Amino acid sequence: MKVTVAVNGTYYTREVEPRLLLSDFLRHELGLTGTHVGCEHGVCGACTVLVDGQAVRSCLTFAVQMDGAAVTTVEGLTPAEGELHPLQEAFREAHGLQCGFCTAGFLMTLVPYLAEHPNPSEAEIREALSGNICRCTGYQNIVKAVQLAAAKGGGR
Amino acid sequence: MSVDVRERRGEGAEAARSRGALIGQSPRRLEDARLLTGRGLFVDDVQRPDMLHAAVVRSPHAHARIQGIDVSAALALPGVVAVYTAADLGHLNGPFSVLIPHDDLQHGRGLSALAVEKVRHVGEAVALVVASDRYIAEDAADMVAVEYEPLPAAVGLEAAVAPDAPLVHDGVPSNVAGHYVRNVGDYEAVRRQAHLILKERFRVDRGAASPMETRGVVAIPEGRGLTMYVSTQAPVALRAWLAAWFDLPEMELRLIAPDVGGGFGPKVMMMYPEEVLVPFAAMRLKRPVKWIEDRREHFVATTHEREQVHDVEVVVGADGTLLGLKTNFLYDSGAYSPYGIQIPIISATTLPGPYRLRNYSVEFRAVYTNTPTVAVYRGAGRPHGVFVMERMMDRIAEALGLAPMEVRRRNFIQPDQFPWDTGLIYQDWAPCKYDSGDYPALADRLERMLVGVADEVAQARAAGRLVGVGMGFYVEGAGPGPYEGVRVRVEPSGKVQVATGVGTQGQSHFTTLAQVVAGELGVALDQVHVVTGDTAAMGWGIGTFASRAAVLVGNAAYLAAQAVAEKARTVAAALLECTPSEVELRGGRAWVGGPAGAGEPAGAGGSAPAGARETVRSLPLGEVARRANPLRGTLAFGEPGLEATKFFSPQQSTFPSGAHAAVVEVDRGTGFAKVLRYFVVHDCGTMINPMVVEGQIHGGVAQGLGGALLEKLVFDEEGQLLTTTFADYLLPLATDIPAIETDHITTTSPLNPLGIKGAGEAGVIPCHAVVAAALEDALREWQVRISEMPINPCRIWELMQR
Amino acid sequence: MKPAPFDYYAPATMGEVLALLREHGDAAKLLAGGQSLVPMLNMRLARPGVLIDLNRVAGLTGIRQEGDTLVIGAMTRHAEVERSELVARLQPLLTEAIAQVGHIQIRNRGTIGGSLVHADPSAELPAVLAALGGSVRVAGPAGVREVAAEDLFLMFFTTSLQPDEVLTEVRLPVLPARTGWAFEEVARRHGDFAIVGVAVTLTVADQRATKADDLVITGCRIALTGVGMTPVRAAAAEALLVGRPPSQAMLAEAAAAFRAEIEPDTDIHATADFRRHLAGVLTERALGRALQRAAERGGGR
Amino acid sequence: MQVAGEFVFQAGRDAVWQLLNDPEVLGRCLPGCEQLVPVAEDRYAAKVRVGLAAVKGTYEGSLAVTDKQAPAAMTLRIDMKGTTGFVAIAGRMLFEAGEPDAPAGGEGGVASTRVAYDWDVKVGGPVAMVGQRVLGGVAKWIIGEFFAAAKAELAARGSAV
Repeated sequence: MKVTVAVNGTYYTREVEPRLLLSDFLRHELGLTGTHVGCEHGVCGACTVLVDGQAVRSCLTFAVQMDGAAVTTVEGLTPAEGELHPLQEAFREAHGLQCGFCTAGFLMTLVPYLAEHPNPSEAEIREALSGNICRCTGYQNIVKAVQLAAAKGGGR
Repeated sequence: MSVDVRERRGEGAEAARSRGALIGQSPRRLEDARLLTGRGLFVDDVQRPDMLHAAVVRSPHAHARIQGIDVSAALALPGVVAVYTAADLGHLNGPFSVLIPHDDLQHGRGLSALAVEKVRHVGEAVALVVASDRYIAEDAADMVAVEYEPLPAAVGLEAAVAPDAPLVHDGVPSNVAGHYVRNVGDYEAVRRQAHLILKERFRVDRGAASPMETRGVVAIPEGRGLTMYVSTQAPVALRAWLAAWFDLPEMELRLIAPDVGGGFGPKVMMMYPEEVLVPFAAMRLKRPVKWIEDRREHFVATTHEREQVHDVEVVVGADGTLLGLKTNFLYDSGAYSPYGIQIPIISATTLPGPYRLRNYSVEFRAVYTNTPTVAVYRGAGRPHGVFVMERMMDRIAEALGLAPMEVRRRNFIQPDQFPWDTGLIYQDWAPCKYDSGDYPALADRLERMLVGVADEVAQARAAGRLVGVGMGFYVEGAGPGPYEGVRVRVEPSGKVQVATGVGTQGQSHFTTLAQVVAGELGVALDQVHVVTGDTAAMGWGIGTFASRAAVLVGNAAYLAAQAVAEKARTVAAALLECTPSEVELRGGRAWVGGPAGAGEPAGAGGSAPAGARETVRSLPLGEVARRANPLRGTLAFGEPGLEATKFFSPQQSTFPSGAHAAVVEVDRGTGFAKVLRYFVVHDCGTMINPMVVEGQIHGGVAQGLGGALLEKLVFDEEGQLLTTTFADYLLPLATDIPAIETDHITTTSPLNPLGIKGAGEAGVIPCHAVVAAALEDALREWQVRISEMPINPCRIWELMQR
Repeated sequence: MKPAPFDYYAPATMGEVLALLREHGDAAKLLAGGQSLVPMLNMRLARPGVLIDLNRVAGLTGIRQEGDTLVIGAMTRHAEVERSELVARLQPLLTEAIAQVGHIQIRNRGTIGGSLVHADPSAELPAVLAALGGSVRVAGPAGVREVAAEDLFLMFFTTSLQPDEVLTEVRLPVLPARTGWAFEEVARRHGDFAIVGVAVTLTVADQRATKADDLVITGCRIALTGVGMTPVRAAAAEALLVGRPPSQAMLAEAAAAFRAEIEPDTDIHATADFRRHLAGVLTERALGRALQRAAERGGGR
Repeated sequence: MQVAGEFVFQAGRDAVWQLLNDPEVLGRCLPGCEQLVPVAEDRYAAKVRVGLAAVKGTYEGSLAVTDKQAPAAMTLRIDMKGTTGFVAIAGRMLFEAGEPDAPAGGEGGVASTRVAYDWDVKVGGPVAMVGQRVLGGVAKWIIGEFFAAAKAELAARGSAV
């Protein structure tokens, strides 16, 4: 089936099988390998991307369903190479990542969340992050990064 | 965080004293910009236009005889290129040798690439399908018809050693792979004069490391050989093994561990069947082949850890002195024993902890069961030993009416008793001899952190809440040999390349090794580029495990950087017409003349400083490197360029230590436990980057708390694994882990130049013990005994019904 | 973990959906938010030959009030329901319960209708529908019919909908005056399927106008998750409470009555006994909170 | 997993024994059974379609009755395999004649037979790996459905006599 998707502002048209997961479409058809796949059953959150501005799990979505949609991946957060989104900056500052595999999923969950909740409490941050699993950091520095980003004016 | 540096005279820690100005600082990580923007390279990110994709057909039975395999339907599916079974691999199928043999491993059994005749656990590989994409490969894998004759399965430690248990391997009586007995002192003698004898049975159940990235192998035929990308913790060792296995010259097999999305032990295991199957297929088909493990496979095809049952007895003096300890335990090896008896040896040797244990009797049996193979997972047997010892410390305290901390203090090895020889041989075949430490200081620090906690707890309890405190101490062997090496090279551009054979799974090597090298060479941190885990860049090395990277690679980097610095001073001295000792390396330049610190340039590689006196002269370090590599004439300075390769090989392991405490609350109605606060005091010797060390501790504690309260692999009686999703195997979420409060002391190791002791596993080690103690304290009105981990709300509630 | 092949249709109208269902019958599976279905597809436990995507069908979303009924289109996402002020005002039990469904990413994509027809006995929304005595509208070849909550859930993952029918909207009674509500659940981790959950509404009336404290329970509905093959109504406990003045002792009594009524199963996370115990504890807690809210809303609205 | 229980039929022991040894009855009563073909004495090739929500699977295999002690006891063995996994059931069924109901009007009461079953149910493969939360409940449900259908068969026979 033919599908046309705007990914990070660029339109892509591809012929795909209906069963192709959005995660595989982004990674293997478009070469946008910043989105990672951790469980393929919708628990770990590593594959989170934005679909029309909302954080969704790309492993639980088919590429064909995205016809006409706008998808944002971690590659779309940064205006140009060498620059960092304020949230990325905060992750770096707070040591909010170790192996970096889950990180894109956390960022993509947090971007819309911080836009909607500019001043979250620690408990609220932890709850917002509960759909993303990190096995390296124990979450402490991720929480710190979110607080840092929020203090500097949120995700934008 | 505060750092208390306690150095022992004449021992190690040169860098903490002198030149390595960057050691001990916490610069932001050099690898982050790449990883944050989706520009990392993980194994599944490796793409080639003509890549084929593999899927593995796995056994649904825990124990069965293979009566036949029909691959015809699968082969007929369009897009399928090949289907391989054991017969296709011939002698390449294995069985692979046992990685770490041992005299007490009487019946070692290695894995094979694909099962022959029998399958011995759910998930064992039976066939490999190669197709044009992974979707089709999975379609075809479904169509491989394997005829099984199910056999009774040996599941569960006690059941597997029962007289009538089914045998996992022919020729292994009672399923006992190995039997180990050691005695230090004379336990039986001390037992006869005991004031108090306490006994208990302890159990730690199965868990899994579950890195967020599963395993993966890519093999690309290139030239006459092969380039492989493997999500492994031991790339150089894997290359050596694979080259030998396939009879390839090592120079024709390049192995790269790219960014690895978490390892925590299982990714050091060798050989996994897929590490043989994928290159086999690629060479056969002369096309790149990729296999990425999916999460369901990961639960049954990647190694597990943690299952042990201990029968323990302690002998105690009237004053609470631990006079002797005896343990007899079973260790579940799973279906094979690629790692031999390393884990139970680590448990046996970790058990004594920070205490003066002079009469110690330990015996274990490593047992085969029809479950996935058990190998190392962060902590690797250490949590078990600590669980047993710390629980017994709490039991002694209770029996004698002493405070838990007081019993421990009465038994600590004292700061002037180092080196302390436990009388045992460690997993690295070297004496288990503690290098340095100050356990009373750990206790002091922990008590300081807990000031006020007693009042909080008392208030909560007065309000009817079930809140308790628990603590645990540990000493862990870390940083075992044999060696690691680092090559440091200053380019004419002034940039510094640092190459090491170990891979990285998030431990920040790109930053910490750069810190070590930048400090010695006087260059800015961002001028140092670290290459890890690529056999083409560095062909010597072992791997990243056992908290050894900072100890071994860190020191090797230090030695190599020192050698390069010395050469740079020699070359620069000739160019600047002075003696080498007059040359100072800083700011990316070699300086001579002027008082120390004069003419500090504004930035990295800065030009001659404003107002510099005539006598102050300098050269960019890159220029020195270029001049050390002449186009004509002869080499005036030994070998060309500014480059050195150095290895560090310790005589024995280091022994970091720590103390943890937790405040835990149990919901009176539901039995749900929540960790309210968590405290860590830690001593890993010199810290290269305290921010990174703390990150390691946070992550370790999260895994430890997960292992105590959430994570449990559950098998049914037939060996079916019932927890193969993240909805049933419960990794801790952000809502499950409290903020972790940390403090450090530093007793440097005398065993290496930088005084480092290793920190990778520290966080996880005492968590079982700490949580169990806190739960018992919280539930003191029921006088419960917690001797099994992990524990879930249902079990807590059951204990509360007594 | 990649799905087996299927044919995919993305119809734009309900007519097309029904025609496709007629054509493909049992081989077809409807795709709503996909947050439960797609994992099953990825694991190849589900292998439908045809997937009919409801995400482009017109007229299946939206939240509105129709007299005493709150009407929510089947394809309305959890997140929209969670944020809806109308829902919070008219049926706050749903607002409270839906916040416990999965995580942000799941709620952004999952739909209210999908959750109900999935009929997971541990899920929140079936219990809410049961507790509120709501209903669903179902479109089929013979037109539209309404199915009451008690007739909807048959057993694990099974509803009374026929293979050629589609759930189109969810209808919940507006919370009556002087009614309190509560949703309580315990799960191993935040966002996990509940081990046990309970949805409660409790209506009170002033017994004597002179003494505001003297209340009597005039209505009570309790439904639980995780203790049976479907959401389970606590009829005996409800009957015990109605017509009597509330007290903590009575709530405990009702919870005990409920404990005796159910026959939960054992799984790796909880034994049947523990579930029974939790059902009692949570019922008592939920009743307590609902009562407090009912009393606060004593003046009615 | 061990699934044990009992079910009481309002009929004599011989009638119940005959009922549960009739392959046609078994085929009709086993939920989702599409085929039950005799292949040998007390041995059948079976095909069962089991579906829960989207998780539908066809299982093929054998059903056998062994160790018969008519009309008191028999062993049932079912081995089925499908794309989503395999199921193996083995266990004893005991048929016990119950006390006739207390005579209501002087006549002898209705005979009853208690069928006690104790089955070892093994489930393996993908469905076991993810379905643990509901497997026990589903097994109980299937057994309940089976006996309910058998009871209906018995009632139908009774009225036909």
